[in-house]
Amino acid sequence: MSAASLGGAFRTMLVRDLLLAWRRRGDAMLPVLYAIIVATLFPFALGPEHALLARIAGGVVLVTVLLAMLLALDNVFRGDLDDGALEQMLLAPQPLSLLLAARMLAYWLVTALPLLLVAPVLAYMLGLEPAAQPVLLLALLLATPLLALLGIVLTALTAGTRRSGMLLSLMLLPLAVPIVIFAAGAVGAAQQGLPWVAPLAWLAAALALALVLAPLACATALRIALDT
Amino acid sequence: MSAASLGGAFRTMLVRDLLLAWRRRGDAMLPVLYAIIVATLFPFALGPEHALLARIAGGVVLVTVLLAMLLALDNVFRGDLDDGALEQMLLAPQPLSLLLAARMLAYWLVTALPLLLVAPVLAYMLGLEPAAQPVLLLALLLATPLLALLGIVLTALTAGTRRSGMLLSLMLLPLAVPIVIFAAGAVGAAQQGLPWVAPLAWLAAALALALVLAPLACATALRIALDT
Amino acid sequence: MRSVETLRMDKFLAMGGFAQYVWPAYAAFFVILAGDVLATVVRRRRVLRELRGRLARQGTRRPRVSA
Amino acid sequence: MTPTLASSTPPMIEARGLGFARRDEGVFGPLDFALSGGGIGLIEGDNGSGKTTLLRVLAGLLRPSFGTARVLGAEPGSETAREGTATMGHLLGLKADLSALENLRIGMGLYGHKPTPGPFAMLTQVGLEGYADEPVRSLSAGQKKRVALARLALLPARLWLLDEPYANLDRHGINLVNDLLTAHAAAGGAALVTSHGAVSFHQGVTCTVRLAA
Amino acid sequence: MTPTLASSTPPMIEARGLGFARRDEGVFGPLDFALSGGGIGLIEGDNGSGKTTLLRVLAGLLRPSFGTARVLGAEPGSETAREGTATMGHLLGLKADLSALENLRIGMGLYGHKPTPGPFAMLTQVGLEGYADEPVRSLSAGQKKRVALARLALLPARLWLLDEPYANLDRHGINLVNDLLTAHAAAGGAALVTSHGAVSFHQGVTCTVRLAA
Amino acid sequence: MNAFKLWYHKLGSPPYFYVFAGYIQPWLWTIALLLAAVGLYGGLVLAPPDALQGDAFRIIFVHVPAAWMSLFVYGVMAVSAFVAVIWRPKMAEVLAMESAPIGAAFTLIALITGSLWGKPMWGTYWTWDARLTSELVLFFIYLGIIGLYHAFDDPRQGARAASFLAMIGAVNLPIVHYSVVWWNTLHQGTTVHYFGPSSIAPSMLWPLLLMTIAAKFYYGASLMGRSRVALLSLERGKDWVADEVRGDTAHG
Ligand code: HEM
Ligand SMILES: Nc1ncnc2c1ncn2[C@@H]1O[C@H](COP(=O)(O)OP(=O)(O)OP(=O)(O)O)[C@@H](O)[C@H]1O
Ligand SMILES: Nc1ncnc2c1ncn2[C@@H]1O[C@H](COP(=O)(O)OP(=O)(O)OP(=O)(O)O)[C@@H](O)[C@H]1O
Ligand SMILES: [Mg+2]
Ligand SMILES: [Mg+2]
Repeated sequence: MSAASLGGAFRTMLVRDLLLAWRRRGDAMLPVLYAIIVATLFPFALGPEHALLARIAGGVVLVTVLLAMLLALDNVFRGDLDDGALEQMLLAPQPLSLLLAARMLAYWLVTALPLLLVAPVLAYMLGLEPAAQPVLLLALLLATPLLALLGIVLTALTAGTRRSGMLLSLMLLPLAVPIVIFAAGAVGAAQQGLPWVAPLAWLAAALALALVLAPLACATALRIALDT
Repeated sequence: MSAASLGGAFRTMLVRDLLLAWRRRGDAMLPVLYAIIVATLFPFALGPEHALLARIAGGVVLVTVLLAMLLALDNVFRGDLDDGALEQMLLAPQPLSLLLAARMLAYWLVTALPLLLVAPVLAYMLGLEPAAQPVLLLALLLATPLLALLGIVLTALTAGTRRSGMLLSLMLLPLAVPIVIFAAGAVGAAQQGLPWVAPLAWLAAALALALVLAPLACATALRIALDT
Repeated sequence: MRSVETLRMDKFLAMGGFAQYVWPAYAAFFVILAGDVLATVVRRRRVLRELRGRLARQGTRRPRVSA
Repeated sequence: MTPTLASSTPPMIEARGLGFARRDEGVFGPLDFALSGGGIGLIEGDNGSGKTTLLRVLAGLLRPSFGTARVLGAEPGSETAREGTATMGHLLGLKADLSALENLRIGMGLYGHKPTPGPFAMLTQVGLEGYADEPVRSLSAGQKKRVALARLALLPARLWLLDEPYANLDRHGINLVNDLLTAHAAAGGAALVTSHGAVSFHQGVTCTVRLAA
Repeated sequence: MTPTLASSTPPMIEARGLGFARRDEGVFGPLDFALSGGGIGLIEGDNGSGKTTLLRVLAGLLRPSFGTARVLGAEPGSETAREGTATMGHLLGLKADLSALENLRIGMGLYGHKPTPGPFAMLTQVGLEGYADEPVRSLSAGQKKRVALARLALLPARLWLLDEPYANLDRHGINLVNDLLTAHAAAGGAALVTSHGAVSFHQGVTCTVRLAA
Repeated sequence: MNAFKLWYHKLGSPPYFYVFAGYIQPWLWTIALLLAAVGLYGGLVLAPPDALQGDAFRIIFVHVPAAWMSLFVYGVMAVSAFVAVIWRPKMAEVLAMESAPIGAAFTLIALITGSLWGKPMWGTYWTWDARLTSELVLFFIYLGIIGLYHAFDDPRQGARAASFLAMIGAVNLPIVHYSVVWWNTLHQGTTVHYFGPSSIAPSMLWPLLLMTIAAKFYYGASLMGRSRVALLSLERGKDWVADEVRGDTAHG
């Protein structure tokens, strides 16, 4: 397997996924809209008290982004499984982990990147202090790829099943707890004017590890789930 | 079409849906688990401060239950569409609205009822005042069937498109805003010791109307979506 | 007129005023573990019933492999 | 198209100048044909010639773009038409999680019908003895098709619309379809069947609709 | 089963006592057969006899329960085996939202291969001239099958595993499959094809595996 | 070493394990029940009320064994899950998957008894304390594993997938535990330290130890029973199962 053909396969997958997302660009916009709407629901459910909203703004934005990413996760392999494209990927000569790495990158680009763009707006609307805003963005920048990597590994595990995204939430959310805690910890510290670098450093370390391990774990998970 | 055969078809559909839910009883548990997990995420994201959590408990439980129901909505027609069973329903001699009414009842029984059972537990864990608890339950008892009816009509509209549940959230959430406002209004009033009957009365009236209209609207929506 | 034993029993059951916490805790412990055992028993029955049915209709299906 | 009128009973399907177009691009038609009770009609045509589309129009799932169609004397898709029609398409409409028997019961329940041969006996008839309690998910492609055929035979429908009923079936299965069709026609029913000509029904075809790609 | 050894070149597929069981319930086997370059093998059997299962085992999607299989001299599913094998199953693996041409390009990209006839010419060859930019979603059942056949012919695979390649195809399509198979065998490739016997490949079959239901 | 290897391979064979499990199960049950009976008598009757907590402390005899078991069972499950994923022996899959519901049951017991103890001690059934919260997360992880297992049609495939999840969860558990601890200190406030390094009175200690050991034996007994049923269903095509079923029918 030459390096050129490896690169070619990676590019093929990435282009394919981005093309599919583009053909369904309405769908690609939806996590963002979902996040906006959920974040808007909170003032309705809690009443428009400003101090309260500002206090919970960071946390609400984090949870909202997490849930929006979760919703889109369900479809990462669903389509390819239903039409047999996943089988073709398994049977292709390229290493599966390489193809999956392309899949992960595409997922992050399509789902998380737009969320990162609206997150500051949502935080502003809920009244997060300006000082905490860059920290929130930084936290999301580290937390979203981590969630994407972890989430896709778990989605791969459920690929053989016909379950809804619910099972996925059940599996992902306990594993996402540390991510949420560290991200929220950084934002909370910034809100109170305390140092906030330490929790983000933890997230960065975890991300570095996940970048290496997740494609391999994902390939293993997929082969287990599809019994090959 | 005799009344007996109408009743028979309604029963067939209801039994079918409950049977399918039973075969996938793990799945039927999932909205509950999802709600529990999302509710647990909030303390992680906001910190374990008791007073803050108690203040937002009612709203969080409402939003959480709404999101859990929303996730399950995605599958209401998905399966039947993919395997052609929906087409068979459309082609059956019984009125479609009757079959859909059975579908709605089954959906509420399978999805919302378990949520109603855990909602008080979640509210307690988040520290909602005991006085507001029965009001929350009552509000949910009225809001969940309303959401179910509304949600299924919208799901029917999106049935023809192969879109993810996202489009659905986008359409449902604005419609759910009034429901959330009234339900949250009642709970908030109870938390502050104010009278809380009026908003619930509005919900009850809306529910009565929806019970009559939703099956008909749903049948129309489905026929529009599938172009028949 | 209550005997000494009954009084002692009442006292034991009262758990120094904490009965409403102590006994449910013990009940939870034993009921959940009993549920675990019961689930196994029920499942064993079901599996055996299924296996018996399978054995009975084996003639109509393809032969079993013994490897 | 070759319009062929079979017998003198009022036709179960009657198409006059029937055609369908997607975005004003013609798929098939205009077609004129009629099919009466006791007759079997074939829809022949190459891949992409519009066979599936025609059946969906007759079932009432698509609206004709021009011309008219009457099914059992009514609009396609109206209650009268639906009551007397049973359809089998590319998608079989079986629930994968339910057993073969449960699937048949549901089909009958939707038509409010309790036939005398009964679903269990019917499964034996289509060659699925011993599979009654198996979830449909774990059946092979041809076995699923047989379950759908069993359901078809159980419904109280006078008119059958069948899209490629022979696909995925082995030789016995093909004979089974032919037997079912013959019996249905003998009982006064009618059926419209798509086929590629490679395998198809040959005895007593009363009407052939040929579509050009 | 009828073991038939074709020529003297090392076999592309070799099965020894190969069998598969689900939850210890036998599906097929034990089978012994070999298929060499230039040969076409048929897997025959009734519905539910395990044809699809056998192909999935050889592709490396399922693990054999007993016996051994070698594909291109390696484990089924190993990189060597995957590199030289192309598979077409009940599910075609086409993305409905992408055009026929884009689908072919993806298939080639996954094998890191740029053949000379080119995807566009190949679409013409399978009878889909003018459909290159059509999204696969809006093709008919047989047209989709043809796209999958085009992809198959474009891949640099010496071994083809085809599950019911004739299903949904019209007469021209059936000839097309036969022509593709003949050309592939003439170029030294081998193919294993499932069939119900109603329609199948007849010229120069070098090996027939018969499965009993 | 050879004896061990032989033993390992024998136990790895389902029919042998089935017989072995059937043989030791009654013994495990007997020991568990005896120890529990003595432990309960010691804990509920003999031990004097606690100076601070009164009789409420007696919840310790069910709470702590259950809490410890919730972690212990996860450990056992994770080890067999690891073996199941790497070497794929059927017995490891069975042991991992049958451990999960038992572990979940113990976790649920720890949660319920803990909150019942919390009400008289802290005035509330639930607070977002580090240990409580991480135990709740553990419960979710168990449920995820069980849910994934049942999501598959083929139980062996489900077992391998769920085993993989159990391995991921095992890595995550300490992270959750410590992150939750840090989380509490990040937002300082309501953190109270309930679990001092208490020098526990001997009259409390021995019943607690007995209950703890009884719980371990219960786990063994339940695991054997569950594994036997799982093996029957997994090996349904094998002759030994047919013999077993026939024998069972003959017995009644
Ligand atoms: C829902 C509430 C509670 C939960 C989920 C819970 C959970 C746990 C867990 C997981 C452990 C084992 C920790 C380990 O070994 O590392 C434990 C041990 C223990 N718990 Fe609880 N607990 C709860 C409430 C309480 C309360 C209210 C008390 C007493 C005031 C208590 C007293 C103890 C003691 C004494 C131990 C053993 C000491 C030790 O191992 O350090 N727990 N609990
Ligand atoms: N959903 C759709 N959207 C747009 N065009 C479609 C759609 N479905 C089918 N077509 C087109 O309409 C024509 C007729 O399709 P149809 O499925 O009716 O063919 P068919 O005769 O059933 O073919 P086959 O033998 O391959 O099943 C084809 O050219 C196809 O490309
Ligand atoms: N996912 C599954 N789970 C359990 N059993 C299955 C599954 N798939 C197939 N089977 C069973 O295995 C046997 C062989 O199935 P297979 O799909 O290989 O048959 P086939 O020869 O391809 O049949 P067909 O001609 O109908 O496609 C059948 O009896 C079927 O019931
Ligand atoms: Mg067609
Ligand atoms: Mg097959």
